[in-house]
Amino acid sequence: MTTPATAPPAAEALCVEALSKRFAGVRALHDVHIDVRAGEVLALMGENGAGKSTLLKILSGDYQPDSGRLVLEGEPVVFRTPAEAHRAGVRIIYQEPEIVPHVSVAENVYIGALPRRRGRLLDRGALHARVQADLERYGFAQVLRPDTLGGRLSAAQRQLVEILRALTGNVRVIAFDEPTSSLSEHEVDALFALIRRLRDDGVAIIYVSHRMKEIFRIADRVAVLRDGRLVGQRAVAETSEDELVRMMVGRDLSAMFRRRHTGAARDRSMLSVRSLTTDDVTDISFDVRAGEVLGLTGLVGAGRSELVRAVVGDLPIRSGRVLVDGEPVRLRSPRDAVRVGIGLAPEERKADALILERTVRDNVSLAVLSRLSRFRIVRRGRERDLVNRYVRQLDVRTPSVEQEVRRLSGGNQQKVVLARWLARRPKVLILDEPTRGIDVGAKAEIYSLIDELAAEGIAVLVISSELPEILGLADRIIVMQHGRITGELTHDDATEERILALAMADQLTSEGVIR
Amino acid sequence: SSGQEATDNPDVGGQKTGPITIAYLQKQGDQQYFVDEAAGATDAAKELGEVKVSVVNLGLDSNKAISELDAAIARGVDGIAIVAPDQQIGPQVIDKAKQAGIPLVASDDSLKDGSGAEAPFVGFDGPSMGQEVGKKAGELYKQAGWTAADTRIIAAWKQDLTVCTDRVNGAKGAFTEAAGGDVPQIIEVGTDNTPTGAQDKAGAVITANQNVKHWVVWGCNDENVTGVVTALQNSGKKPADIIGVGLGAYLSCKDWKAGQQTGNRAALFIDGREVGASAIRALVESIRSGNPLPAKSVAKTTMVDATNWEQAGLACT
Amino acid sequence: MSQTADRIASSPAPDSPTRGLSLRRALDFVGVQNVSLLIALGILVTIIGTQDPVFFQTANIKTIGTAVAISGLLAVAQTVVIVLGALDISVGSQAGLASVVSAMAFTATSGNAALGIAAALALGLCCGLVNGVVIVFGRVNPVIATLATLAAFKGVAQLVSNGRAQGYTGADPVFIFLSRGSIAGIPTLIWVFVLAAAAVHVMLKYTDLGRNIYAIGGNDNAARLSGININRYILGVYAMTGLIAALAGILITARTGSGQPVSGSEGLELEAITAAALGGCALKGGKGAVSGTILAVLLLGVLTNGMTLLGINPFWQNVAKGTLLVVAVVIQQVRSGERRVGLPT
Amino acid sequence: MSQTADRIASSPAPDSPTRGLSLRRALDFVGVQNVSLLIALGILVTIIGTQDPVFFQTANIKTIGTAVAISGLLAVAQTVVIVLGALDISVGSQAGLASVVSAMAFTATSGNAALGIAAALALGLCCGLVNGVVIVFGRVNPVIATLATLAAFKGVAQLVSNGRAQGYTGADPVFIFLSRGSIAGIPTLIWVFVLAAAAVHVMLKYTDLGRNIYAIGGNDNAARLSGININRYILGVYAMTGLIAALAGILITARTGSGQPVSGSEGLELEAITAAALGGCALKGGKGAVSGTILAVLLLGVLTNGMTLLGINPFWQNVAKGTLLVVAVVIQQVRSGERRVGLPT
Ligand SMILES: Nc1ncnc2c1ncn2[C@@H]1O[C@H](COP(=O)(O)OP(=O)(O)OP(=O)(O)O)[C@@H](O)[C@H]1O
Ligand SMILES: Nc1ncnc2c1ncn2[C@@H]1O[C@H](COP(=O)(O)OP(=O)(O)OP(=O)(O)O)[C@@H](O)[C@H]1O
Ligand SMILES: [Mg+2]
Ligand SMILES: [Mg+2]
Repeated sequence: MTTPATAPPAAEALCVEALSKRFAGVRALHDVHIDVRAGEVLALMGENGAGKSTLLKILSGDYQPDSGRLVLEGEPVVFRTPAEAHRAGVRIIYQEPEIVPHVSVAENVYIGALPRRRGRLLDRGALHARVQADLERYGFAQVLRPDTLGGRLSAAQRQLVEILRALTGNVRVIAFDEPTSSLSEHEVDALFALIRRLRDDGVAIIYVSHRMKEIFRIADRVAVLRDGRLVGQRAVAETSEDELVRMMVGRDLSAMFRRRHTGAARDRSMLSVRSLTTDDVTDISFDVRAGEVLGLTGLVGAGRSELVRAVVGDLPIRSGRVLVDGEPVRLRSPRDAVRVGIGLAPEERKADALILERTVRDNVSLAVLSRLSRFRIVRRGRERDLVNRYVRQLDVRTPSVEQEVRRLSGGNQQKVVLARWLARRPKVLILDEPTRGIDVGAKAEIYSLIDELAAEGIAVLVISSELPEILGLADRIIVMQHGRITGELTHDDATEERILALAMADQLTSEGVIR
Repeated sequence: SSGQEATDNPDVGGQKTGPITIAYLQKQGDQQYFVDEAAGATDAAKELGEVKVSVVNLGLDSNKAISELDAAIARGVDGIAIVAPDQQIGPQVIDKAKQAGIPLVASDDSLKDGSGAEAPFVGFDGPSMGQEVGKKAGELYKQAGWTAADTRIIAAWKQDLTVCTDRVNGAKGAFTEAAGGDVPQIIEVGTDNTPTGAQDKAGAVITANQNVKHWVVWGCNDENVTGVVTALQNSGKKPADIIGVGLGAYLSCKDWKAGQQTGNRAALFIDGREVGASAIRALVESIRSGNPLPAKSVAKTTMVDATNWEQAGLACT
Repeated sequence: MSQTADRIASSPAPDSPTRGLSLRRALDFVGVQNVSLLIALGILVTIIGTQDPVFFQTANIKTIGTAVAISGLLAVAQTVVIVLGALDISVGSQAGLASVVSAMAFTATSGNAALGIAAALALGLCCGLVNGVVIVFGRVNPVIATLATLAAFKGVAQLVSNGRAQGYTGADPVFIFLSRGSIAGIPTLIWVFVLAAAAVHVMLKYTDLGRNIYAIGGNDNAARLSGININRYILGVYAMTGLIAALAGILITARTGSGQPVSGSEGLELEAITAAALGGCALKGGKGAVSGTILAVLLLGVLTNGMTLLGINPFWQNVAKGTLLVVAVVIQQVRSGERRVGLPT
Repeated sequence: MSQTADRIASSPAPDSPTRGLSLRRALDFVGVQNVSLLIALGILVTIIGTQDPVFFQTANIKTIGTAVAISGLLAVAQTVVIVLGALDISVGSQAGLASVVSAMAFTATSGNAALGIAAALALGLCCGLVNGVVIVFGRVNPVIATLATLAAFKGVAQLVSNGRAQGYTGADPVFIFLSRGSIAGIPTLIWVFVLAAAAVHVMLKYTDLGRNIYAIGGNDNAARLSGININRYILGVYAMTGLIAALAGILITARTGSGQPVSGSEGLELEAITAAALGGCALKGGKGAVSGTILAVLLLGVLTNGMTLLGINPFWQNVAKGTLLVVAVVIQQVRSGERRVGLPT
């Protein structure tokens, strides 16, 4: 379906010239010049709020620039709507997948370009066949079925649909906005195989990510944004992680992150799960002890999210017990969990965590309102102080705490979710993909924050598909596959290889995707 | 204030010269009959001169009736004519008008105050309208020489409207007298007072009584009767086997005007214009002269059919 | 993934890939949503039928069909609007206006039925476009926009007709055919309803237009970003609704033999929405089907007919109607067995 | 109308962030949303006032106040329901049922007003809880659930009253005080409305209860996972709505002097929803405020009163009402200047 662009390689496929964009109170982009050649991968990096997604949204015709212009294969172009950009062969894979819940994966992929028979009659056969072919070609056939309903997909599956959607029809330029933030290593491999294939077809590729490793694996050049300005471009061959970090953050990040918490009082188990079985997971047992960070990892669909949602009483439990601080508890709802001191920062921030139309203040104070109020009247002063404290501590980039959360950049939205739970100060904190879409600087901050929490004696359970993160952060690591725990490793004897071995206890396919 | 103290204005404020404004508060102001009534009122006002009538549609909303009454009083109208959505609000209406010292006539539906004394009334007498209908139906039934055994009567009306219930009961009584002998079984059909509603409800009843040969139909208004008659004819009954006696005549007349064979044999023509006009005349007369309002002026109704509806002055749109 | 498969299979979801094919086909055909409506309908029919066998006579079946035809048309149109994620509360007064205009045009052209009908349809189209324009370009929320036009259209109908029933179509062959005629023994009214419904069903289920409507209702961002011209669809759907409302108005004229400005069309909007919602449309959009709506329309029609047949007092009929609505939906939910948290959709 | 819009547009948008602090404060207080309603109200008042100065007489002002009191109460309750992300279409028939019951209890207790009122309130609470239970535990979508109870409650009201207005409360001091009394020169009706509205406003804006209602309406998943017991809130909100509806019913009894099963409460649901939506509630939940709703209620009240005052033909009134609704919202949107794609919320 990807017809190779006929332009000779090394020709500028797309030039961004003097692009500027303001939002109320924020300068998202300022006089940005960037160009991408056909058949190359340009990595776009920058802190949260640097302007990456805004740039991409302008490329897709979703936002209109205040000034500057786009030149596509030598022709100046203006995209008034996403449709125009789409027709011109410019595709964006958005940071937050947009999925239609009540229609099939197939229709989600070909939305807006559904194959027809005579008249306007839909050709379901062709549709199904095409999608099946796409899935096979890109190696997603095992994780995605054409007839599953959009609403039933996991984070990873949604991301894959978003990617497939962007590949329909004639593609000249394609931009990925943090595509791997909800993928685990093996989808990432498949994705990179896909990107290389596109590149070889002569497609110009823009790749936005906060993950250094990936940049060096896939990109040819790197362009770095800071506060809406282009601070520089480098050939990947001629740069280093440290340089890029310096360019992004404007200062040196003294060695990424070092675990400080000693894991004192390790013997006291704050959260104990005993042979827990639900619709999704089978016979799960583990402890999270006061002052330790337990890592929970596995491949997409291992059932980690469902596991923790069951633990906090949000999904029904078939059998098994949960103990908090030694006390057996019966958690019928997240409310019970919050009451006994368990907080869950869910994986899907838009769907499950954020109230997008409300302000940062409303979102941060949500879990502590009753504590903040006397005679049920919320004490505004205290609320504002509290919120400001955590907004500052997490360095949330927002003009004010009265800004609507939907206007924040992806990473800053994630920080708001974390702030909510820090404000609540639970005994047990469960973080599902906590650094999803968070920039290097902020990541370091969040790691040391988790570290501090542990040092203060809070029991932290971190779900992550990012192995370096797990390896750096966790005292112990448990690995899941197909809803079962396949092994446990201590911080010291854990390595990426060992984790992967456990994560894929059973066989792999050639593309490295689970069967 | 507790709201109880009665500001003792004289019942009717002496003679008044100069321009007069009268509020005409009507229930179901969008029904054809009341539209005619409003037209009659404004025409009468024109010919009297210096009289302005403001018409208000109350729908079926008693609460709105009170609100609009307040509003009328607040803007100091000289007289009020009201068709109450529900006669039970009579006491409130009459008290308010008394306290404000504004002459009030009850139009179409009579109103009593707390002590049961009737307010001046202009219009038709509900039960007697029903009786007219029942009487005519009875006569036609007798002429037709049908027997109670092979005949059924359909009475269709919106059963939570008191005035409707009164009319229908009136019809029942009169029919029994006029028809003499034993009376056919009466099937009561609850409708929403619309032609389509009546048709749909009647449809079920008709199929439930298919072996019935002859049908007599009456109801609260022309909408009901014509609706039921249409349903009967749609189910294959011959117009000759149907005796439909309408109330209002503004829909029945359409068949006659078109010279159609129809089960709408006759209808009681109640002239809304007539009522509207006399209400205004009465009010203005009393306001100008200072004489009290006539206690009861019952407008005349005429039973019309395909032959004589035009003479009766019925304008068929 | 095997986990997923098992889970889905264990839940009664129809799209389970591992279900027995034949059963699955059957379900896909009926739509799981509709099964519960069919059950409710079945129970109801048995109760009424056993009470009074007359219920099953063709004559009565026809009565039910003709009785639901008009509100059914509006319910079908409403289904599309709701799937799009909007609502049209003005359908009733659109029908009223169309009814008056059809009769007046008919009279004005000294008895040309075709012209009368054409005029009404044209007008319906305009009314629908007015709604669409107000919503798309006036940026007025659909509910409030159509609440507004509900009042406005009614006012216009009353103004042009001066509040009086207009004209007389009871002698015209075309209108007589519409109201009393029948083809192959089936009343014309029912034909009109069935054909319109079938057309909309095909549009919604088998054309890309329909699928895009589902996409817009399900996630308008996704739709917009993949290049669907949402505004055009909104205008189109409201125009279609206006057209169907006009058709309903014409049927009202035919049945009553005259153009009714208000009587006969007032309150139809709630009936239509009730049927659509009962038929399984999610009011936040993206979910629903014509088949479900039609079942709901039948359910309500059978109930009304049956209760009148059994001579149940109209006050009880209200209570019964309310109860049935709840019961029917509860059956659906019990079958889908979702968790009892939050607002059901 | 257009030039009105122009006037608004051309006048510098007062909520531009670059404006002076004091003005900002003032605006935060009024709420941007409401500014356009105030503008519309202002224009309307000037037009009517200049046509007929009687409009400004205290007597007339009071009339407006008392006229909107009842529908206003329901609109305020509806606001909370809508912010929660639900809808209550049964408020009208709840009020009707309460009205009948208050009058019958009053008569049964041979004239004990307190008992009559208590009975009605208790009943209202139950009706509300019925709605809540059907929705939360029956898993029935709020719209269809309350469409069902709309019919059911109405039926019950007609049954207990046999469809006739009940009793006579016009001689009882308490009811007279409610309908015609006044405190500090302000009619009791208005007091009841204002106090109820104020209470709800405080609840919604300043208590954690209210804030959680916004959260649930905004994203119920987020609310649930943050430890809010959504079900309890749904039950609570519907119970409160039932209570307020009963209050409205009692006022209807007081004003009409008798218990009205249907007349006086029919159609109130649409009025309430109209006011709430016009007042800026987003029907998908999470957005809205009592202040806006009250402004909308006033706007509609003034319009009705003014048009009757100017003796405008009732048919034109419908058209005017529709137009005003649209214009008022269009002003809002022109000012907010969002881009014109998709369905407005
Ligand atoms: N619709 C909007 N309204 C107001 N401000 C906005 C809007 N969208 C983005 N912004 C602001 O513009 C700046 C750039 O946002 P953008 O989403 O481009 O950041 P980003 O580089 O994608 O960050 P991240 O890595 O967290 O996704 C941020 O400060 C953000 O708050
Ligand atoms: N609502 C749902 N209905 C059906 N299947 C689901 C649903 N949500 C998730 N799944 C599937 O259940 C499995 C577990 O999903 P889940 O996202 O919890 O796995 P995970 O280990 O958290 O992976 P991820 O890294 O994507 O979070 C996945 O195969 C997913 O596709
Ligand atoms: Mg971004
Ligand atoms: Mg997960």
